Formats: sequence, structure tokens, C-alpha cells
Amino acid sequence: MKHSEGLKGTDIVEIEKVQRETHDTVSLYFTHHDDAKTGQFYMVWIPGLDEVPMSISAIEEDGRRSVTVKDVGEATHALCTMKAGEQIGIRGPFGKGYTLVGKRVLLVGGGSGMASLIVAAREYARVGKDVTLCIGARTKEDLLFGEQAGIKVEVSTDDGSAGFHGFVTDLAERLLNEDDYDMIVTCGPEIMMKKMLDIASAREIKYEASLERLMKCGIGVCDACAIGGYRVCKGGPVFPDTILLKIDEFGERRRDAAGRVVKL
Amino acid sequence: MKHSEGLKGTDIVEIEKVQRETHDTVSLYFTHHDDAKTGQFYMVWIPGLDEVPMSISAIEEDGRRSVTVKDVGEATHALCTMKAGEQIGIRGPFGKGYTLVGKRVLLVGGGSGMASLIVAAREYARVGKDVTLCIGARTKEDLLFGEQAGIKVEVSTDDGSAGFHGFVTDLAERLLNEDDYDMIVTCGPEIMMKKMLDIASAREIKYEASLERLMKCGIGVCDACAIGGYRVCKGGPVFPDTILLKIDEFGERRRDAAGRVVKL
Amino acid sequence: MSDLSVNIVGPRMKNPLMLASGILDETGESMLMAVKKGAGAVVTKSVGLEANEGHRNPTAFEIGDGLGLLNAMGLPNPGINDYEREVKIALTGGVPVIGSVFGRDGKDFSYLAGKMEDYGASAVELNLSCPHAKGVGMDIGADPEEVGIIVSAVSSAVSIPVFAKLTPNVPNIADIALSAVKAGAEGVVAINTLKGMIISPETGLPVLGNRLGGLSGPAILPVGVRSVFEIKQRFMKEEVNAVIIGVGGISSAHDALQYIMAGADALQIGSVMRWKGAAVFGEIASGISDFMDREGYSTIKDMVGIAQEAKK
Amino acid sequence: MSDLSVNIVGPRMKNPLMLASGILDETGESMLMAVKKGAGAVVTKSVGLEANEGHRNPTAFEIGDGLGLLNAMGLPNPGINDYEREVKIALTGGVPVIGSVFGRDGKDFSYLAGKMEDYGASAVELNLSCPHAKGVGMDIGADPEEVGIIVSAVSSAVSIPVFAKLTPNVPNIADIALSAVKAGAEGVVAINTLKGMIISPETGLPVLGNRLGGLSGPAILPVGVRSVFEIKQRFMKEEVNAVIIGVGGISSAHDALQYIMAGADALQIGSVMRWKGAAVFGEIASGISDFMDREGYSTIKDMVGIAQEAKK
Ligand SMILES: Cc1cc2nc3c(=O)[nH]c(=O)nc-3n(C[C@H](O)[C@H](O)[C@H](O)COP(=O)(O)OP(=O)(O)OC[C@H]3O[C@@H](n4cnc5c(N)ncnc54)[C@H](O)[C@@H]3O)c2cc1C
Ligand SMILES: Cc1cc2nc3c(=O)[nH]c(=O)nc-3n(C[C@H](O)[C@H](O)[C@H](O)COP(=O)(O)OP(=O)(O)OC[C@H]3O[C@@H](n4cnc5c(N)ncnc54)[C@H](O)[C@@H]3O)c2cc1C
Ligand SMILES: Cc1cc2nc3c(=O)[nH]c(=O)nc-3n(C[C@H](O)[C@H](O)[C@H](O)COP(=O)(O)O)c2cc1C
Ligand SMILES: Cc1cc2nc3c(=O)[nH]c(=O)nc-3n(C[C@H](O)[C@H](O)[C@H](O)COP(=O)(O)O)c2cc1C
Ligand code: FES
Ligand code: FES
Repeated sequence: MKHSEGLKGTDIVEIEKVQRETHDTVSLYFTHHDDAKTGQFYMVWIPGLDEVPMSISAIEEDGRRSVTVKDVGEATHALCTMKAGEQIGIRGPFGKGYTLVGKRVLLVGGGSGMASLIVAAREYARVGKDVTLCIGARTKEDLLFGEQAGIKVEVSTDDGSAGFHGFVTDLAERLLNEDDYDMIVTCGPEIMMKKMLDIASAREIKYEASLERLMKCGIGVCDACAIGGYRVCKGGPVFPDTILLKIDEFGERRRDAAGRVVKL
Repeated sequence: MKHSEGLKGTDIVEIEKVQRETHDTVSLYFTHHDDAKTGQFYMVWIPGLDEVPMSISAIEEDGRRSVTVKDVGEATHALCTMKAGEQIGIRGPFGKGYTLVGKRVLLVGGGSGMASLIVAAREYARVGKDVTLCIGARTKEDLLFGEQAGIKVEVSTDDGSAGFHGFVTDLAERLLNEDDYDMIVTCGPEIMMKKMLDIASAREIKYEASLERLMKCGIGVCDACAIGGYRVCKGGPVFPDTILLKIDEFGERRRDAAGRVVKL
Repeated sequence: MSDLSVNIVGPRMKNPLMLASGILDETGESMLMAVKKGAGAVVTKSVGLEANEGHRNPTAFEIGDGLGLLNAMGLPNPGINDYEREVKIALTGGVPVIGSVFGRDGKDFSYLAGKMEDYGASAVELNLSCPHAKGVGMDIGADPEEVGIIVSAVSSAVSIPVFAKLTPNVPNIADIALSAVKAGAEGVVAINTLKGMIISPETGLPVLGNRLGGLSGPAILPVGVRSVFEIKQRFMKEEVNAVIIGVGGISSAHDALQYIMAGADALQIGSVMRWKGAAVFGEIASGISDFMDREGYSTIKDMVGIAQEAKK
Repeated sequence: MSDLSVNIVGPRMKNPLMLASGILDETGESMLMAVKKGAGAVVTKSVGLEANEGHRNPTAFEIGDGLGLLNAMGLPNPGINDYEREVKIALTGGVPVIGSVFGRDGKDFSYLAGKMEDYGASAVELNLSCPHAKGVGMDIGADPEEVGIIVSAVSSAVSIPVFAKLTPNVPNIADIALSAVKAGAEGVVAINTLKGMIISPETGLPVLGNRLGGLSGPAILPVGVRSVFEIKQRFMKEEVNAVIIGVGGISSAHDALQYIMAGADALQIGSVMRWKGAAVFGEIASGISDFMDREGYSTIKDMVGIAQEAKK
């Protein structure tokens, strides 16, 4: 009976609102009725051009959703220049989201990884957990989601133009020295996430990270997003320390579009 | 997700019990979990031979079902000689069953039509309606379901070997003269059902009948069971007086396996 | 306000939706029912020279939960002589009746088509594509040349439009379509069913009486849309102006629009009636109309084949 | 107790279930995962001469709710030279690894097959059937003669068994199978995907980056079972003794048994992993085993092709 509603490849939605977040990052709002969970992603189709994975950066009960896109190439540029009323295709939600375990939680994010991490931070805060969000950016201008109601935010910049001057991992270590945390959650450049894994396991703090890999199908069949026998689109994008510690590719190598092994 | 349970054409069930009803009629019991309703039918596959429509003659909560088969040809003969442990295929339940409206109900059945009518009689009785079941048979030996707990049964035979001597329609008229009924339900030879329709409409009593037509698909696509623009397998097999009064084929003509019009 | 009417056969059709051959159209009364529920035209069951009872049961069943149907009816039909009655009844519905016929060669087809014309059919559809009958259907319809020969015979025998109904069980449906049109067909109908089989492991037997059958319904939609797309692409390339009628797995306005945008001028609806009955004609027509209003299309023609222009 | 092992390639397979080409087998580590979950053998992603990024996204998506997948990956692969790494890793799983390769002609195929043999593959599978890549796949695999020429070249170039993977987008898959086997193939693999397309009416565009793609998953099961049935029937008639590997829409033990009874000696599993992950290997293997115990079969071979004997 279900199929008699018709066969689609993707759900076409209209962009309802475009919100500029930084000089190179915008959030696109639309409505998509689904059971999206914190940390999941969509495959976003730019009709006629490309389809790219995007974390779900806002999840409202009434079906309102957003993705937050950083302009890094052709597809993301097209998304960043879209206007309200234009159409995109949505497949998903896909993947496994954050476990949301832990009581005193340190979230460490960088770059467009903040799009994913921000929903985790908000969700931890909503259920009354003690949340500290540590954001790394190149400069003050690149800072994404720097202010959040009800969440302690700490900032680092590479050039010192805001907050801590240096790597966000160094900032994170300082916070870990000052306070007790029982959970570390991270999303951002893989080298940074790898560093946080080392820190977390040295301190025996539970850890999870949301990974990025080149994606094609998004549904666990094509192997494009493979990492150590897992698929980021299905086993992830969020993986626990227990798995990541066993994957020697993590923070080291990835696959290109042809499936060749390349250095990160 | 559903399809990942595998694609079947028919559900294979094992015959659990064979019960002889008359010299040429047996009931086959098996288990099939479905939401069968009074008056619906199955397409019963005799593997490698044929598939034929059969009314569901018993419906138990735990999935126990039966069909009651009269040996009239190759397929029904094969069914009538089956043993417990043998396998048949089941598609369905199909069709629209009895409406089960009315408070004082006269059920008029004949031949293998009793297989369908008996579940209606039992269901009316179960919900406390006043039920009279009128059964026509050629001889005493052909009498099907002649005794039923909690149901008034009246019998007619063509040869007078049991009950009323004559047509079941005459017996029915007698009963209608003696008592008030607000519903007539019938299943059996079409000429008989047509006669009952005339009687019911003359007396302005609500009426429904369960029809038989040659069936192929059983699911309303092939048009084999067509009658006046309706399909017996889908619009029926139970039709109300309001529809039957408008169909001039009823009691007059049917289609053969090639779709030719033939006299009943 | 959107205008759903199309000019394909005989009187202008009020919408592009036809009843597909073989589904609820063996009898005239059933065809009338489809008209009553909104069909813009009806195609008859495929009719041959003689009365034919078809294959033995099981002849058709559903697989999966709404995934599709598998059938091997075996072209049951009353024979062309008895079929006049059905066409005449169908004609009282006031919409075009397209007579579907099947045979072994140009002679059979021409005779049958001529009869359909006599009975008042607005067009004939040549079944060159049934996958489960010996010596007819796709046995003769998988070869562009044979199709050309038959179509050409029929085209010179009748004066009503001729449509060739094509099989998808080929690598080159566009070649066959082109051959049919060059031989004089007004257009093509794509697709008939995919050759398929279902086995019951418990009994070790194929379930269909004929063992082999044809798959229809939602499962085949992508194959049908692709076939129409390939045919339209070829017609455009060869600058051939011919009608394409899309059929296969259409269950909703969304599906119907896919066919139209691939290149179909009209559509046929079959298996979905197992789930939605003939009311699906009204549902799809109003769904298309809503879509056109929303997206700013005023006629069906405005949408035909627009997916061809996709930048690539 | 039932014995699921089969003797098809290299070391005896503990069960007849192989990982199908192109689904979770581009990387060695993913193939190992399938082995861990119970696959009796693995087939690699189809590999060509050079690294290839494949078509642009969208490259694959689900249609319907579990009805099937439509994909146009475009044969992405690292190229045969870089692929040694993946085969070597897969081989550590201890089950046969079958190297799938694609090329334009006998020369390409022979070279690639030779490399796979060097890497330690137990057999090669020739992709003569991908429906959405130019000049390779079904573009050359729909013609029995061309298939014969390629198979014959490869068969004389390598000493491991050669399997030809066939396309269902033809009227005569059994002809192609026979041609492959007569040219020296150890057996055939049927089926690859059905050519298909999905259009998004709101945008007027085909959704796949390549527009045209291949349909797989539950929707195609009846087509695959029929294909294997037709091939087995032909092999029996011609008294040809060759292996048939069935693939297409297998989601359950029930489906797998249909293929076996139609004539398949072994099976490949692909799209269903979208819904059940690699755990489906264990599920299907134990389902087959339960069935055999219940119905009194002791080996897979006892069931192969028994649906052929149906009285008809
Ligand atoms: C699960 C997941 C969630 C994501 N969520 C977001 C998000 O919320 N917001 C956001 O802005 N981006 C997100 N991304 C990354 C985003 O998908 C890529 O930036 C995008 O695909 C690039 O496409 P493009 O055509 O614009 O750039 P391209 O022209 O393809 O590439 C531009 C540059 O980005 C690099 N690049 C491309 N794809 C990736 C990738 N997957 N990982 C790392 N580097 C890449 C290229 O190497 C190149 O340097 C996510 C990725 C994944 C896998
Ligand atoms: C909805 C429905 C419910 C039915 N329920 C029952 C039931 O519960 N019990 C039961 O015994 N039978 C029932 N029947 C009738 C049963 O399906 C037929 O008797 C059976 O198909 C005959 O098959 P056969 O091969 O044994 O006989 P055949 O060799 O096909 O025919 C034997 C004789 O029966 C006649 N016949 C065949 N089919 C029909 C038919 N559909 N209607 C009238 N005459 C027919 C033939 O003309 C011939 O005279 C039902 C039929 C329908 C349509
Ligand atoms: C039960 C059944 C009978 C059919 N009979 C015919 C027929 O007689 N002639 C014909 O050309 N096509 C016949 N077809 C094919 C349909 O007309 C149509 O091409 C096919 O089913 C695909 O459309 P659908 O998915 O909407 O059903 C039949 C299909 C079914 C399901
Ligand atoms: C995403 C995807 C990629 C595929 N890639 C290949 C390939 O590279 N080579 C090949 O021979 N078949 C390929 N196929 C076809 C499968 O191997 C298989 O023949 C087909 O999908 C039918 O099986 P299934 O329904 O179990 O998936 C691919 C299928 C899918 C879904
Ligand atoms: S993107 Fe295809 S498996 Fe993950
Ligand atoms: S039996 Fe096919 S329509 Fe009723």
C-alpha cells in the first residue's frame, strides 16, 4: 500500500529562511517531517548540480529543520547562495547520532563541525546536564555558534583575535585540568578529534566523535565512506572511543572519490 | 523494510485436520494469521494443479481457519482427498464480507454456499441476534451443516428425504409468512438467490447475497469475475439488494473462462 | 487554472489517463466503470482471433506488500467476434476506446485491427510485448525489424491511429520504438510487464500456473520512466514527431508526472487498481491538476519531456 | 543436520552466500567485515585499468519503503594497481575472494583478470552488465557473440575460474549465458541491475547525477529468479554443466531458496544490506539451514534446480 503513494528519490523542500552565521557560513531552514535525532545528517541535493552530506543543525518538533553550510567548494557555494523559496532535495535523516550520555560534558568543535556539535550541546543543556562548549576557529570572523543561551562557551582562535590564543585542543586540556568531566564529544577537523581521543583515553574519560568522510549513497551500500571496515554513513557518523581506538586510519588516512587511500 | 522479509506469491500452510461433512464435502483446517472477516474468501492453491476460491468456513482468534470444499471437479476433488500434513497455498482473505446488520435474520443457503453462510449464521448468533437458518439440499445425504448449536435450523430437500419437501425458497417464504424478519442473507445457487431477492424486495426486507463467479486473480485486476461493472472478488462476494437489483446479469448470465457471455 | 485535456486519439481526452490493457477491461461494463471514475480513455483487454481461456490458475498475485503484481493470465479473451458487444458498451461512456489486439503476424494484426475499427474504436494498440504467451507478444516484439513489418501491415489496413505497445525486456527499446513509428505507427506505448517468476520453496514449484509471468506495479516504475525517457530522447534526436504513452507502476500523481516529464503525452493506469480501485483515476487527475496550479504549468504539453533538457 | 557448504570456487565455501560486487566491497576492510558476519565468499567492487571517481552525486538512493535502490555509481574504483592492497586484506578473511573487473574488450578484461589472479583471487567475475557506464558493462554484454569473444580471451589468459555477470535488460539472457559457457566460462552470475530512472517532478530533473541508473533490491527478485530459471533450463536442455550464481533482490532465506530451486548453485547478496547490514549473511544462512532441516534436505545440491521438474 505504501508504494501506491508513489516512488520518490528525494523529498523536495522549499527553503523557508536563510540565516547568515559567519562570512562563509549560512544556515538554511526548511520543513521536513521525520524523526531526526541529534547528530544525524541529511544528503542534500542541489538539483542538477550535486548532493552533499550535511549535519542537521536544528531539530524542532513541528518539522522545522536546518543545515548549516560552510562555503568550501562548488556544492556548498551553491547552497550558501540560495534564497528563500528555492528548492533542495532531502534524503534522510541518516546515520547514528550522539549517545547523549554523561553528566558533565565537554564538547569540542571546530569549523563546520560545529553544525553537528551545536545540536548535541543544546540537547545536553535541555535535559539539564552540565555542558561546556569549546569552539575553535581560525579568527574571530570564523567563529560559529559562539553564543548559546544556557551553555558555557569557551573560545579559541589560531590568531588570538578572540578567546584563547592557540589550538582548541590546548584550551580543552586546560578545562579538563580545571574541572571534572565524564564525557567528551567532538566534531571538527579529524586531526583535532584524534588529539582529543588521545587526551580522553589518557584521562579515562568517555569520548565520542562525529566523523566526516566522502559520501555517495549515504545509506551504507557503496563503501565510499569506509573507515576500517565501518561506514561513516551507517555505523557513524558518531563513533565511540572503543571503536576509534582500533581504527588506525582515524586521523591518518581517508579514501578519495575513486577509493584510493590518501593521507588526511 | 517489509520486503526484506522476502517475496512470496502465496502462504504455504499445512493441513492440520480433515473433517468429512457429507459424502462429497470435507472441511480442511489449517492455521493462517490474518484478519479474516465473516464472508471473505481465500484463493486456495493446490500446488502444481490449480487455484480456486473458497469461502472461509471457520475463523478462530488463534488463527485457525477452515475451508469447506464440495467435490465438483478436478481442483475440488484434489482438495477433498487431501490428508493432514499435506500443504496448500493460501492467498487472502479477499473480498467484502457480510454486513451483519439486522436483528431478526433469515439465512437461506444451498449446496456449497453453506460454507460461506455458516460463518454468518454463527456470527449473528454469537452477538445475540435472532437467527433462522434455512438449508436447501438435494437429499438428506447432501445436507451441509444441518445442526448448529444455538441456531434454529430449517431444512428442505428436493426429494423430501429430510425436512420440507421442495425448494428452499418456498420454505423460506413460509417462514417469512409466519414470522417477522428484518434481514435476509443468502448464499447458494444463483437462481435461488435471485428468487430470494425478488421475495425480499417484494416484502421490503433488507437483503444481501454472496455470489460466485469464475475467479482468476482474486484481487480485482483481471476482470474474470466481472458482473455488471463490479468484480465479485473485490466489490463482493457479498452484494446488497440495492446493487443486485440494478444488475441484469444476476441470475441470468455469467462469463466463461474466456470472458464470453454464457447463460447460467 | 490548469488544463488537463490532451489531443491523442479521437475526441479530445479530458485528461491524459487511460485504463491499461488487461486490467478490468475484459468486459464493456468494467470499462464503463473506469470511465465513470474519471478515465480519459480506455484500452480494451488484448483480443485475438479466437476465444482463449488463458493459462491455468494461479494466474495473478500480489508480491510484497504493495510492491507489485506477477501475472500470467495467458491472454484470455472472448475472441474478436464476441468482442463487438464489449466495445459497443464501452463506447457508451463517451470517451475514446482503444482496441488492443494480439496475433502472430501482420495478417492477424491487420484483421483484428480492422474489426476494432469497424466496432468504433478510436485507435488500435498492438500488443507486441506480452511476456508470457508463446509465438505472440514479446516473442515477436523484441526485434525492431519484425515490429516494423507488423506495424506497417496494420497501418495500411486501417485508417485509425495505430500504437505499438513495447516490451522492456530488451536492451534497446528506443530502436524498437523508432522502427514502429517509421513503419507508420502514430506512437508507442511503453512498457508492458517485465518477465518474472516466483517460486514457492516449500513445494519446490513456480507459483504461476504458467511458471513464467510478467511483473507490474510500483516495482517497475523506474524501468518504465527510463524507457519513456530513452524513447523520447531518440525521437528528439531523429526529429520524429510521435506520441508516447507511458505505462508501468503509476500509483500517484507524482509517478504520473515523472512519465510526463520523461516524455509521455498520455499515461495508462493498471495494477494500482488492486490497491486503490478505479477511484485512482480521479485521485491522479486532481493530483496532477494541483501540481500544475502550484508550479505554474497551464497544459500537460508544457511538461512533456522537460526532463530531457536537464543540463548534463 | 543440513550441510550448507558448496564447492564453487577455491576452498569449499561454508555456505553459498557471497557478497555481491559493488556493495560494501570497495575496501578490503569492508570485505573482511562481510566475512566476519558470515559470507561464504566475497566479490570485489568492479575494478578497471585506471582510477575512476565515478558519476557525480546523487549516485544512489532508496525508492519506496524498502522496494529497491536506484544507483549510478559509475564504477568508481582505485584502478587495478592500487587494488592489490584491498584484495590482500580481503584474503586474510580465509574465504574465497572473487575479483570483479570491467573493461572495453578482451584485452582489457584479460589484463585485469591476470592481475586479480596474481593478487590471489580464487576466480574472476567479468562485469558485462553494468547498465549505466558508457562502452563497458551491458553496452558490450547484451550481445551473445561479443560476450563469447571476451570470455574466450579471458579464459585463455588466466587459470582461475571465470564467471560472466549478465544483464537482465535483454530478451534472451539464456542465449548469452550459453555463449559465455561455451566460450570457456566456469559459469555465470545473474543478474545485474535493471536500467531505470527516477525524476523529481518539482524540479523537472532526473534525480541521479547520471540520470540513468540501475534498479536493485526486492523489486527485481522475480526478474532474477526467472533469469536463473531460464538459464538453468537452457543448460539442462543443452546438457551443459556450468555453475549459476543467482543475485538480485535476495532479502531472506525464502528468497535465496527461490534462486536455488530455480537453478542457482550459489548466491550473491547486495542491496538488502541497506536495511539489514552485513548481519543478513548469518540470518539467511541459518534460515536456509532451518528450512533444510524442516523439509528434509541434506545438501544445497539436493535443492538446486528442483523447480525445473515441475509437471507442466
Ligand atoms: C556526515 C557529514 C556531515 C557533514 N556536515 C556538514 C555540515 O553540517 N556543514 C558543512 O558545511 N559541511 C558538512 N560536511 C562536509 C560537506 O559535506 C563538504 O564540505 C561538502 O561535501 C563539500 O562539497 P563541495 O562541492 O562544496 O566541495 P568540494 O569541491 O567537493 O571540496 C572542497 C574542499 O573540501 C574538501 N572536502 C570535500 N568533501 C569533504 C569531506 N567530506 N570531508 C572533508 N573535506 C572535504 C575537498 O577536499 C576540498 O578541499 C559534512 C560531511 C559529512 C560526511
Ligand atoms: C467467492 C467464492 C467462494 C466459493 N466458496 C466455495 C466453498 O466454500 N466451497 C466450495 O466447495 N466451493 C466454493 N466455491 C466454488 C469453487 O470455487 C468451485 O467449485 C471450484 O472452483 C471448482 O473447481 P474444480 O476444478 O473442482 O471444478 P471445475 O472442473 O472447474 O468445474 C466443475 C463444475 O463446477 C462448475 N464451476 C466451476 N467453477 C464454478 C464457479 N466459480 N461457480 C459455479 N460453478 C462453477 C463448472 O462449470 C463445472 O460444472 C466458491 C466460489 C467463489 C467464487
Ligand atoms: C493482470 C494483468 C493483465 C494484463 N493483460 C494485458 C493484456 O492483455 N495486454 C497488454 O498489452 N498488456 C497487459 N498487461 C500489461 C498492462 O497493460 C501494463 O502494461 C503493465 O501492467 C504495466 O502497468 P501497471 O504497472 O500500471 O500495471 C496486463 C497486466 C496485468 C497486471
Ligand atoms: C550501489 C551498487 C553498486 C554496484 N556496483 C556493481 C559493480 O561494481 N559491479 C557489478 O558487477 N555489479 C554492481 N552492482 C550490482 C550488484 O552486484 C547486483 O548485481 C545487483 O545489485 C542485484 O543484487 P541486489 O538486489 O542483491 O543488490 C551494484 C549494485 C549496487 C546497488
Ligand atoms: S556513503 Fe555509501 S556506504 Fe557510506
Ligand atoms: S478474479 Fe480477477 S478481478 Fe476478480
